[in-house]
Amino acid sequence: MGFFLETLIGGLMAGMLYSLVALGFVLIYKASGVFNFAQGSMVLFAALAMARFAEWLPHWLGLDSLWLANTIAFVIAGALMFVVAWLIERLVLRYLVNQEGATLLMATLGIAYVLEGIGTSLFGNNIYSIDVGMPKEPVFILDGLFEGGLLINKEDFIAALIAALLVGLLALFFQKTTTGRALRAVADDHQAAQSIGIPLNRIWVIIWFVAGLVALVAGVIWGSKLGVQFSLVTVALRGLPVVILGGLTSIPGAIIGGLIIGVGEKLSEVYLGPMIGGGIEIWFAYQLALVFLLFRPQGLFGEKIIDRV
Amino acid sequence: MPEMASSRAMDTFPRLLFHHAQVRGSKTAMREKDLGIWQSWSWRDVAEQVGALACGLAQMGFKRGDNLAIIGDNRPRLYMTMAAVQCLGGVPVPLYQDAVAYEMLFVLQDAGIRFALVEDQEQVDKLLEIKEQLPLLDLIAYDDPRGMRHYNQPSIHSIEELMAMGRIHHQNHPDFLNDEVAQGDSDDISVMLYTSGTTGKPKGVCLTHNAFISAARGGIGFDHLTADEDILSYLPMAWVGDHLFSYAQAMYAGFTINCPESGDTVMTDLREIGPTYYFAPPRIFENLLTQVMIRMEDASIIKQKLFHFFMKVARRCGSDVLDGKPVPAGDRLLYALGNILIFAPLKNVLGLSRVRVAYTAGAAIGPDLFRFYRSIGINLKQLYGQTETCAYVCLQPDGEIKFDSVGKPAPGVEVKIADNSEILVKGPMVLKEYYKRPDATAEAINAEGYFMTGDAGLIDDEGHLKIIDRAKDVGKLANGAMYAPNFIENKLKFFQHIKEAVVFGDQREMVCAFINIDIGAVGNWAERRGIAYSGYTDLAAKTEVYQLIQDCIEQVNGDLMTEGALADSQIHRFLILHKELDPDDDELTRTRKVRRDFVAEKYAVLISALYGGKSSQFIETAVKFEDGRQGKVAADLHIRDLKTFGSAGRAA
Amino acid sequence: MNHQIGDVILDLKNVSLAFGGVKALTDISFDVREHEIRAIIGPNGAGKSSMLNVINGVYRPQQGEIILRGEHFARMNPYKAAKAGISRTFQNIALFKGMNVIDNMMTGRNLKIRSNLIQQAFWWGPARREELAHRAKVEEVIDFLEIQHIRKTPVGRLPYGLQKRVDLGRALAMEPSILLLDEPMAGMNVEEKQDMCRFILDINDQFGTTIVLIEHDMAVVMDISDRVVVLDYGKKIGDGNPDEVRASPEVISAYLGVSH
Amino acid sequence: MLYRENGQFKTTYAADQQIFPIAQDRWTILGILLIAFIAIPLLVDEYLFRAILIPFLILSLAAIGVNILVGYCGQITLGAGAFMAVGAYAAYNFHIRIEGLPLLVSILLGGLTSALVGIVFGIPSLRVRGLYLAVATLAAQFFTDWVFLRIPWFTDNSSSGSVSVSNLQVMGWQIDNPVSKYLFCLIFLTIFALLAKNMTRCAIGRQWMAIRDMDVAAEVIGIRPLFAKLSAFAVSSFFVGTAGALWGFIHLASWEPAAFSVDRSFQLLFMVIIGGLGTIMGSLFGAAFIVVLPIVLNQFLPALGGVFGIKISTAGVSHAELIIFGGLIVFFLIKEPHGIARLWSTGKEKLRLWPFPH
Repeated sequence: MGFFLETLIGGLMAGMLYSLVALGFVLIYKASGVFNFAQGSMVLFAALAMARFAEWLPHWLGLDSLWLANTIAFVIAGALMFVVAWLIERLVLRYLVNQEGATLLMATLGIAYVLEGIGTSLFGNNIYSIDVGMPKEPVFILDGLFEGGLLINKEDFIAALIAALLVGLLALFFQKTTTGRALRAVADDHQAAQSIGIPLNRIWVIIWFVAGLVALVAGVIWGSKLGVQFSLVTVALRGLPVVILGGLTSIPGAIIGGLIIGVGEKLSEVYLGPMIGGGIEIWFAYQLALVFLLFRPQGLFGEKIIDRV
Repeated sequence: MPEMASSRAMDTFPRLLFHHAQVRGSKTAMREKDLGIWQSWSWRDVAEQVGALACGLAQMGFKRGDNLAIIGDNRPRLYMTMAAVQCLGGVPVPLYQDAVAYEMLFVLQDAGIRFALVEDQEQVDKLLEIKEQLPLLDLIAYDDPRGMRHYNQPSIHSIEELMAMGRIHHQNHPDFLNDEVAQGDSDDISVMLYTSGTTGKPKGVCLTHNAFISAARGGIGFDHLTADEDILSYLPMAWVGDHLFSYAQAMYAGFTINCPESGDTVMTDLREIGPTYYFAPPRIFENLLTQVMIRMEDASIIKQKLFHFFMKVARRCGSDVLDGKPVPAGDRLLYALGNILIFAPLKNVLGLSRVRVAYTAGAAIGPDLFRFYRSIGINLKQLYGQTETCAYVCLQPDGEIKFDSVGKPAPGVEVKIADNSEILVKGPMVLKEYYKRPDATAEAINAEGYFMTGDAGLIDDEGHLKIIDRAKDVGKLANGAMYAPNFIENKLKFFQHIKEAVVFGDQREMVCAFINIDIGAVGNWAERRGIAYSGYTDLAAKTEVYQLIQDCIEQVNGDLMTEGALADSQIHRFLILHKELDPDDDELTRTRKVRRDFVAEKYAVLISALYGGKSSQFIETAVKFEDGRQGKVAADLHIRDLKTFGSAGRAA
Repeated sequence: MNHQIGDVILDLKNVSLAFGGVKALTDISFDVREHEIRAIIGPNGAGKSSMLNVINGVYRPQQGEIILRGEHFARMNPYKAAKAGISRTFQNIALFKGMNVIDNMMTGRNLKIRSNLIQQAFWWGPARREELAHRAKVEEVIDFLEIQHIRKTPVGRLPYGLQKRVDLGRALAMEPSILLLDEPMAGMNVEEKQDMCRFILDINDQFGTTIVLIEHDMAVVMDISDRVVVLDYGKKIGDGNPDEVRASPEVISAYLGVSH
Repeated sequence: MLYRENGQFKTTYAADQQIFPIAQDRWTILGILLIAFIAIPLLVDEYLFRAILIPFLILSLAAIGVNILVGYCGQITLGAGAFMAVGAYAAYNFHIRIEGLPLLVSILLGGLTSALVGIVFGIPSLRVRGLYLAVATLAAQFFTDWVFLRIPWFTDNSSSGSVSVSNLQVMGWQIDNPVSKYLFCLIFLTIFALLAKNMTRCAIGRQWMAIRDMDVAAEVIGIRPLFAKLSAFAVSSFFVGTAGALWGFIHLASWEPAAFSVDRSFQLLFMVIIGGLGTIMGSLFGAAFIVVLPIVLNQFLPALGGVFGIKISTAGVSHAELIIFGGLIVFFLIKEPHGIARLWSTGKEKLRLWPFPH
């Protein structure tokens, strides 16, 4: 029982991170109908920027505060993500309005290559570390309830907390602020949004920037766990089953989908994996999402598609 | 169907038909674009169906000497009916298919029509509309069954029914058809074509087998045509030109006629077929060229440069290359390059790639227009003829093309110019008579057996005939100078922006003109200059357009100055009409010739304004729309004075 | 051969349809006789299109049944309907945008295709013969609808009126016994409407096709249809020949009295 | 400009419906085939065969398969690489487990196996549409990645995880040098392209396109989405699987699962989008573009750097390659979303109308 709970909690925490990545997808899809395959590359790009600036700044400015260096690096990386968002809107999106989904998807793959190319050219392509001072040691909790307590990774716990916080903030942003409501208007109906005078282009920049920030946070968390390296790109691929499970257009869907996938992955890896050779978590997540889709083609929280003729 | 003894002379069309069915039975005689592909009939098919039709008609009571009206677009079955009627010694009478019922009435009554074969429901309806006035009419057969299910009148039959009847008839009387064909004589009337009636009532021109076969033989020999030609048959069957080219010559030489799918698709069908032998009135060549120029204006700058550069080369040496005359090696090379880059593609897009011989006739063709086609390598030639001469009097021989002549007398034709400059013609192709009009016949054929064409012309030193005008239209100005209105009008119409022109001046002190602008060309011109307009009337009244037309006319004035006797015919004043002259309003004939007197009468107020020195005139005119509704067009027309030239070239 | 109006061929009994909580059709019954032109009219949102969608199985009614030539169906599906000879056109033209006119119409011949995938891949005997035979059939429809000049044009490039005609052509290519027309004249000019009317009457007359028609233009409906059903807010409020319907007070107050 | 279509009229539907109705096109294709079959084997050196021509041919075949599914039937797939893998490994297993099975049969059986797997993974398409489906196809990708990596039976218990084939021959024809490999693949491509073209112009192709363009209308005229979609999956996977078998057997000779990773899937999708959705010709264009571009960049960039006196490192070249490649893709999508095939057909149309612009 204890082991099961441990796995479950581990899954939930990992799932929170998936939710974060999925959120990036959902934001962009909602606002611009783009299925953003470059999300992974954005994570890599942001993480690279963060890691390298945190490394360079102390040399350039003679800083000795790790915290300050990290903060400035984070701000710079955030600013970079804004530039990226602006360039993407400027150079790509505005020319592809009203194109088909597949075309847009391809375009984001193109963007992904460009981002990867530029990121590695500017910041190098080795493994870098991000040290934001997250505690690495595991802790035991609830040892009153279970024999030996539950082993929880503190780092994961904090990461999950941060992710949850960010998700909450975004939800508030969308519900309570004017910009947020404007964003939702765009998501619901491009033409309607245009007709009430919201400049679509600016909305897109904002939304890609927000997605960029989400990517930055995800990049920092993942980077500090696993090191910043090229394989961060695949983080996006792990976020995908989450979005289709939760529904492409639903923020709550992204959160709950992330949790389900996180838990499902961990449980299957632990209980099913050994039976059939291990390493199954990626495809298991996808199969899980797929089975779900067969029953609810629009995902858990997606909008129901009605055929009008 | 009938097994003709090939030894018989091929001196009637039915005999020619069965001859082809024997010697080239499987070769394609007719095609029609239908249901998306070119449906084909071999000579054998045609002979069989003609036989069946003939027997069917006989079964329905058709007798030697009867006339049968044919009304419809060019369709194989309609051509076959002509032959079927001829098999029985009857006379086909094709009518203009776009005429309304009451316009057809006269011809149908005059020819005493008992039988009619029409294309479709539309034509059946027309006949039914006037059936009361046609007591003789007792069979209407139709080709296209569409919409005909509920026509239960006993007199209406489908052509399929007729043929089915005929096939049974043929089984019961296997010798009938052969006997009928054998009875035919080359001096029998083979077809009756009604003159368009520019003046007075139409007259039925009776032409014999011999006349058309002679004309066909002469033309085919003259241009070395073979049984492998393809021709697009798209001009009205009632018109003598179509009868000569699509019927008589095809029947004589055994080549293939191709019927377009519909009026809308003629250009596409032309491109697909790519005829080797082509005939079109100048108007069509002109429209084509206008389209070429308009479309080229939208082309990229490089293409335009290329086009104009090579067109210049073509103008310089194209005709000579075509005529096989010596051309400098440099030009020859440039022309060859131009052929790859411009001329050949252009011909391909126009559908004229395969043309070996193309003819134009029916009206004067502008020298620029004529030169354009010849210079890009299309062997376009002019011919001269009339309904009464099977459209066959003069032809331009290869290599002897003069832009202002219609060529030399065709084989077997004798041409003479009378003292009053009228052209007189003698030969086998001259009409036998006007139907039931001995008076008119006597008027048209003089004592020596010459047919009086009514055209004024002259023969130059090299024996080429040059047409000036209708003999009766040649008049005099008040000062006694010669005045040839058509000559002037033609010069005006050679401008792409001018569609029609009517000039006045007979017995008057100066020449004035009505102009119709070409809405396509001028509209495009206006669009490119950002001139907005709402329709013809509006566009025609624009100052800019007036200036454009004024420039054109003043060029003509400059031209006329050099024409000696006609120098006094320069145009002094003009106006642009507020509506297009239209056959539906009786202003033009069905062949689109201006009815000068009618126009003069209808617009008398405008004429008096022109000669009265007014600078504008209000006019309101009733018009008929395509759907038959009536309406009115009104406008305040400007009148402009023009620059004219004295003989020394100074402006007066 | 004359196509006299015959027995009931299609009978709808107590059909009710709802989307979520919204009732689109409430307890509708009416029948269609063989060879007749049957019109369904009603204001916007009256449930006319839903009615057609129920008949050919795009929507599944919660209640009621459809009796087609004596066979009872609780619900249709589009394939069964097509098999049974029901074809239709769409209010918002639903042509296949990536294909030309001929190919759009060829899809209408789909149910009559017998050759299999392998034969088609090799363009082999039966497949080839079939393609050519069906092309000939399609050409007849093209000829019937007088759209020869656009036969190879991609449908996306056609003006609206012609697209409607091609839509009708695709339905006709199925050689249907019952043809459902969803506002065939919507958005057309006078001339196009006249053409369309003529085609509808010709189809009914020449092929004896039973036609169920939704149309907004009252004049047209009263002119060409044999019997009319009137719907309002998903309920049937009138049924009968045009004169009866015109005279019904309920219809007048609900529909005819209101200017549209 | 070079088209002379006057007189090319059609008197039968057979003539009207042939693949290349215009005579000039027929001659062009014949010319290209002659060059491909005769001139190239005589003239081209080994490097080009290995680096460009053979990959081009095989990937073209796969791209045709992907195009059938994505371009013709409108079902986006991100799992094409998986079906190449299935084709390759299935063919391998047939090859080594059935003694004396001819090479051709092994390869085709590989394709068939892939078709069956394709049908299974196509089932979600009946419920799921558009981008959801695209992601669902990734499931196939990751599943097969895992299967061939983790289940030793498929790799004949090879300790390294890689498998290899050798001594390939077809009826005594040794496929051992680049020229023979090239010709072998070329024959495959020619025949398969013809089959694909036939299908797409027949009833089945129209069913696919109908489903793609307007699925409700398609159903209403009696097209069963089940059959249309699954047949598209099957045919597509057959083509892709066959290409996979050729890729393994002919091009690589020994390979690991990574040869058919998700990158391969993306690459194939790029080919059909850049080449042109819904055209057979476009698949070839796309394959050529994607195969040739990196090689050109590889040669060209250092040379360009040299001109400006900059020495570009190998890593630098590969980064720049990524950027340019990505940029070009975006550029293409913006400038010609219908792909190279559209450029081709526009060009052809221009030539037909030359000298007129329209």
